[in-house]
Amino acid sequence: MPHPDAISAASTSGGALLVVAIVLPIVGVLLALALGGRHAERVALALMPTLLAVAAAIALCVWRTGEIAQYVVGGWAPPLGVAFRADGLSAAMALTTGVVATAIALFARPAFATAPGGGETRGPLVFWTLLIAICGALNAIWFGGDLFTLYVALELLTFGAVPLVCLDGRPETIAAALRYLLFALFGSVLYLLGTVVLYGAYGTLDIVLLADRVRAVPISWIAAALMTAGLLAKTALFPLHLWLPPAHAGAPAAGSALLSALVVKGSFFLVVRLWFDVMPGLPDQAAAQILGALGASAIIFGSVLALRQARLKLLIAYSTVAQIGYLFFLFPLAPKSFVAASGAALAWSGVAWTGGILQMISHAVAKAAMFMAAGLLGEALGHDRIAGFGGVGRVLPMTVAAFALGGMSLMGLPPSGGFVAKWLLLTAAVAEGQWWWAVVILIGGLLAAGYVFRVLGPAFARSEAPITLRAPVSRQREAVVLALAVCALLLGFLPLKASELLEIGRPDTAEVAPR
Amino acid sequence: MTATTLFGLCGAALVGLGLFGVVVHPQPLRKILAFNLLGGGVFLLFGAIARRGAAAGMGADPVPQAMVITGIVVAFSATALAVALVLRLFEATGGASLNSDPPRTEPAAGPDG
Amino acid sequence: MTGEGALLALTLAVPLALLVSCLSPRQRQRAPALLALAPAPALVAAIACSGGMIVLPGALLGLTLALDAPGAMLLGVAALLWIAAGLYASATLRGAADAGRFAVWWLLTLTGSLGVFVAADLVGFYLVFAMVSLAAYGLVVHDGTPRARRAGSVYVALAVLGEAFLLMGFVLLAQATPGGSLLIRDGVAALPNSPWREATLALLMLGFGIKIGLIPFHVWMPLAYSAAPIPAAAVLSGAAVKAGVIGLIRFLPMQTALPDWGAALAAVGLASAFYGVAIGITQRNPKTVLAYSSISQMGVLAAVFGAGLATGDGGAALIAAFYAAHHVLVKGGLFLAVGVMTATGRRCAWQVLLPAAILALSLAGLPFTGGALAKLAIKTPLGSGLVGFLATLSAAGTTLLMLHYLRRLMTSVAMDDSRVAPATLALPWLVTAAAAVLAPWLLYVTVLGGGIADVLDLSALASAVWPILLGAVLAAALWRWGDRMPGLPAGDVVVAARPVAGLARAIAEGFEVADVSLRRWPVAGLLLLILAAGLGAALLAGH
Amino acid sequence: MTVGFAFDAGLAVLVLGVAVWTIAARAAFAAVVGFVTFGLLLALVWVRLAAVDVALTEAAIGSGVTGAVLIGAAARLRPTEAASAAERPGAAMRLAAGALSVLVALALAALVLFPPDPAPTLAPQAALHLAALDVGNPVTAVLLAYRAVDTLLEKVVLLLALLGVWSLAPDRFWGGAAVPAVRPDSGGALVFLARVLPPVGIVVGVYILWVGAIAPGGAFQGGAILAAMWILSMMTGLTGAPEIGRLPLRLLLVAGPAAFLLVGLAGFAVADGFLSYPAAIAKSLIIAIEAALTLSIAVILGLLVAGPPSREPRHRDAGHRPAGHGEAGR
Repeated sequence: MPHPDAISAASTSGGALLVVAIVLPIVGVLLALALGGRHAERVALALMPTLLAVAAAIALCVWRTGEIAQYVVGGWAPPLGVAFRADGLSAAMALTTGVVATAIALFARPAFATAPGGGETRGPLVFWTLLIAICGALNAIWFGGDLFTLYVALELLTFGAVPLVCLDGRPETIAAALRYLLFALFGSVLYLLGTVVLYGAYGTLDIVLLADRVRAVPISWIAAALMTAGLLAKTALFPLHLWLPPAHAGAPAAGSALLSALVVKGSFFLVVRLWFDVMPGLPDQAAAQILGALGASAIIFGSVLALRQARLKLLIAYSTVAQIGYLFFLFPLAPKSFVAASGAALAWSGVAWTGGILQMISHAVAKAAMFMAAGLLGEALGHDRIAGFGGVGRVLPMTVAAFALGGMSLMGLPPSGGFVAKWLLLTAAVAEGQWWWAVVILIGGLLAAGYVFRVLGPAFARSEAPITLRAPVSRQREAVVLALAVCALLLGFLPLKASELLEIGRPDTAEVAPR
Repeated sequence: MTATTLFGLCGAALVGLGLFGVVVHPQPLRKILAFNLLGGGVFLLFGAIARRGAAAGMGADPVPQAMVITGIVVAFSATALAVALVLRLFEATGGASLNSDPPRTEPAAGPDG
Repeated sequence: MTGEGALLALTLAVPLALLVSCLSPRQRQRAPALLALAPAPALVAAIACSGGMIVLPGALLGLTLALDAPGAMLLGVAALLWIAAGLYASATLRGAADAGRFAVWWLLTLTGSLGVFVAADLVGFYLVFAMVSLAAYGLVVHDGTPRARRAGSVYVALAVLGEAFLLMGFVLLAQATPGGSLLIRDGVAALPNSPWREATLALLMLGFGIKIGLIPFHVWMPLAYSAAPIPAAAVLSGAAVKAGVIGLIRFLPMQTALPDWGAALAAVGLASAFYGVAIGITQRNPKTVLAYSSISQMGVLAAVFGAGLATGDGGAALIAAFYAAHHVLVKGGLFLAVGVMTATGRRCAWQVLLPAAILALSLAGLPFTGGALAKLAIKTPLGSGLVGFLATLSAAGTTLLMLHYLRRLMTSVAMDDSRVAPATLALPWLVTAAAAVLAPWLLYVTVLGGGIADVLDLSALASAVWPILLGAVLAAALWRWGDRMPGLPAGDVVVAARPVAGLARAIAEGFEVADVSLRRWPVAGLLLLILAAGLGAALLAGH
Repeated sequence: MTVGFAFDAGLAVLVLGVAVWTIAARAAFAAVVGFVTFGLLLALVWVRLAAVDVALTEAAIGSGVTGAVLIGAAARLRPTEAASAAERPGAAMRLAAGALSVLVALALAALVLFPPDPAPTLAPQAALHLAALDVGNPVTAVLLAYRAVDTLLEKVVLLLALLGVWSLAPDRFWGGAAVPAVRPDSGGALVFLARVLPPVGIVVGVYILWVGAIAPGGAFQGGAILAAMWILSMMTGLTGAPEIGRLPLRLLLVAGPAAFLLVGLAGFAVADGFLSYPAAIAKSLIIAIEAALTLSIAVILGLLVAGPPSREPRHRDAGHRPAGHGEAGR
């Protein structure tokens, strides 16, 4: 976010769109709950593409003006009131949310259908309502301009995510959901504590105003440390990943996709906001190196554990643990030099910034496709043991191809978004002389190839015994998953201009990412 | 020392106490209790900040007060959901331990969505 | 867009279009019959284009295609081999249940294999290189036997490792290129002055060295080629492996003398050249023998690169491409010969054996064959010193290995004595064989600008003949006493990986144990507090 | 030392003492009793901090309704306590956790002891616009005008929590109602209270809601008191918990947030945009929203305490006609 002078206290022309993006899902939740039954599904299916369109409109608006879109709620200007803001990053995240959520909704339709004329059932009502709620919470996070509003949005996200984990009611998923909820609460409390400290010091929680007021004094550091630690717990950054594998593996496929692709990104996004917008240039290299080191450990540890899993969904979940690690290279790599006095121009590495954000987006798309592909495999075969996947590629070529394309992005093979992200991060690591991150990125790629191959190898092989499908697989659902996987692949073909969107709202000294 | 500082310190102590309970108590229900103490401490700190911000004829800055009210409601929602999960876990397994992991090797893919 | 540019684009577009059409199951069943069509634009482009260039605009990481003389030479012969092998594959696939799958992998590999010769930018090159390397996995494991799957695993592991080396090498190369250009040309021009020159060169050589099977990274080659179906083995050993060769051609800064790097590369190359022969003669499967021959031949090629790099001889690249072009067709032909032989009875076996023998000895440099030209051409960069002598000596080894191959080839003859290979198999093979003999002459005269007289020179003849005679003597000795030789497993030193794998497993198990304890609540809770305190301390300490 | 300060110091010691008891108590039930006491004491602290709105909320929700949820749970979970004790972390771990907790507390204490001067506050700005809203209570103004969007989002949080609790019901009970676990004798003191209190409570609740506009009080506090009456009568079996599939119930749940949202959206047409009120009717609108919210909050809180449905629906044809367990798909 820019210097406060750059932003007036008034709403910008496209600002009302931000309200639409946040209010529409709330309307959806109320409608789904009130009307119930089949209506919940209808509301969700109508809403997801609408939200995508709204996100596209916001992105277009931000893109056209090249500036942050802002909406001052109720006309009460911060610090008393609350503003929503969209920079290029928010717009890109909202677009990603729209695309992934729409795909998930289409995918989930048969699994959470309510029979026509039949009464309301538990699973569908809960799933559809929560899907809408999570989209609303995410939009509130992408566009929230006030740290306390963001706290409420973060809680909204958690409350939407937890029941998804234990939707099928198996005891182990209930334990996983409880663990998830409690650890997430732990994280929220620390975040809230940090915001309280910030308010006590600076008398506002508005991000733009804070950026101007925050000084390099211990009170800022205590707040930053508490908030960052809390958010890391919610992001499941190693070694705080205790809740993620059972939760993401236990949820129904559509839920897992939502959790792994989007929900963990919400809290990560707030870490980015905190470090780059609330306290731009303030945190120093030592803390950034800690975050980078945790990210590196996550990559190695998560990947090795993914290699060891016997169940596909756990493998994918541990792969999420690993892929989250890459995001944290943003902190040591993006700011080129840490300038202590705020207000001084912050040298900025657009390469690492674009790389890190692209990693976030491409992982979201690829991981959603992979979890949904795993869900189709699980339904078709009646199990998700990797050892029992021999030859399944011949029976369900589209599903396995979707998994493979998602895997390509994780491995960082061209032309996937994952490749471009890795390329940019490697470039930044070399340019900054921090080659140790480059080594980890490469090893991570090798290990990712290993765990993706562990699934694909047998799947493409000829099976000893003929495969009998427990249930037929819907072509339409396979097509949805494949389409999303192709999106992950084609992210690398995004026009050069698209990366400029991510830079909107960054400091002026930004260099544009190279071709 | 003023009463405000006193209650602020009380809040800080409650935060420490709550953190300790959250980390070491094995029973989920006791963790939930500790969370509420922790939350109480955080709110109290905020209350002290609000009290220090007394101005314009108000006894305390109203903005933090409103945030604390919102926070209390959110904390209650979390407590209700967490307790419901604990009770459901108890019904399903006869226990309430957080240390049970899903089986790593055996499939448990039920009717999957 | 120029006509040449369009042709270059078609080189990739046609196989890609065929691939996309395979999304429809019905089209997928039809695809195997069309395999030979896919490389056709590449052949035309190789003949018609000289120095054409096209930039496909707009992508975040742009794509540029261009064709230079070494690229055109290799593209042409590779396309020829892909066409011939495609015809062969179409014939063998007719009616097979999983023909469609095979076609998909084939087309993917083909796109990558032809793409590496025309890609002119780093990212584009990396993309097609990854395609040819990874898609080949599907061809290797096509038979679905445990042996094939193991071969596939070893192959893909090394291929991915090579990719990682290259990725880092490319990033370093791009980082040292002024002006943010991603063209390979610009990157290599700036490489000699790059602050990361040594690291870049090491990574590039490792990456491409894996691809061309330099020891000790050669282990995948025997496993993969013997596991792959005949037409696949032909294109993998003939065309696909040249991705590594074109990589060395494009990326080594041959204009600058780098004696240390050159000497190292030459040493590894020569070691591979002899190592391939030594292990190859212990093998019984003719496909495995051919794989070891590839290791040996690629070693000679590496020696050529090394010698060129040591002296800064820019001409070495074109000569290496010529040598490689000959190898494309000969090795393809020899693999197809194995297939044709299995479909031929004892009575007609000589009809297969005779052309195969010509091809085999061409590899050793038999006078008047294309191989003699190839050996002659590399004499210039190799020089007359020790490197040159050893390279010439390796021709004796090649003779030995090829005679061994011919002997093993005879054992794969069909049971039915009177069987004659169908024309659909024999014809593509004969075309390849004929091209292997003729194409080098054409290229030698037109591209390298050599004269026929060079070949007929008496001293040239003599120096071509003596290694062959020596090889023949050794072969006779091998046949006399060969049964005392130990039978080494294909892939030889791959067994040495077992303890390493054991160690890796132990480490991974350690990680699992750690994970269980890290994921216990009190531990994780404590870690969260430690993290908060640590971050706070780091932030405080920083100011 | 003044009397007031002595009282405050005693209060602080008491709060901390009860908190320590809550953490240290051996039995969970005792700890919960400690916690409820803690909540009530904390409400007193809030009064001393000149935050009566917070005090009311803390007493009603933080202590009251939360306590109701926890006490029931503690009673039911008693059999698991012995097994859990075995999972107690070792001494080293407890020591480390203690040290780090103390460290965090000390850091916060340092911030309390050395606060920025002058203390930042938004009170003057909040006061500036009170007249325009015609709302006497600044906290209400913050909750429903300045930061109304937080309140709106937080209502959705409540709804989601309820949906989350419901989602834990077995499929066959979907659309059914919660059955209270303990039902005291019909002659007990609790039942007497349950018969006598509700009329009084409802009056108090509505009053608290009403004064919220000018004096401490408001939707949460009023809603919580209404909910408490309802919970009391549900716990004693005087009224059954409602079936969750009923359309009227669902409408009641969303009525408050929906009204809030509608007024907010109407702002686009009649005022300065989302969640802005026309000056002339600002107060009436805020009271109307509060009234609707109070009702919804009361229902949500009551249902949250009641827990997930634990019996099958009786009237298959009413409301959303939930499917019976035979046809329940999942």
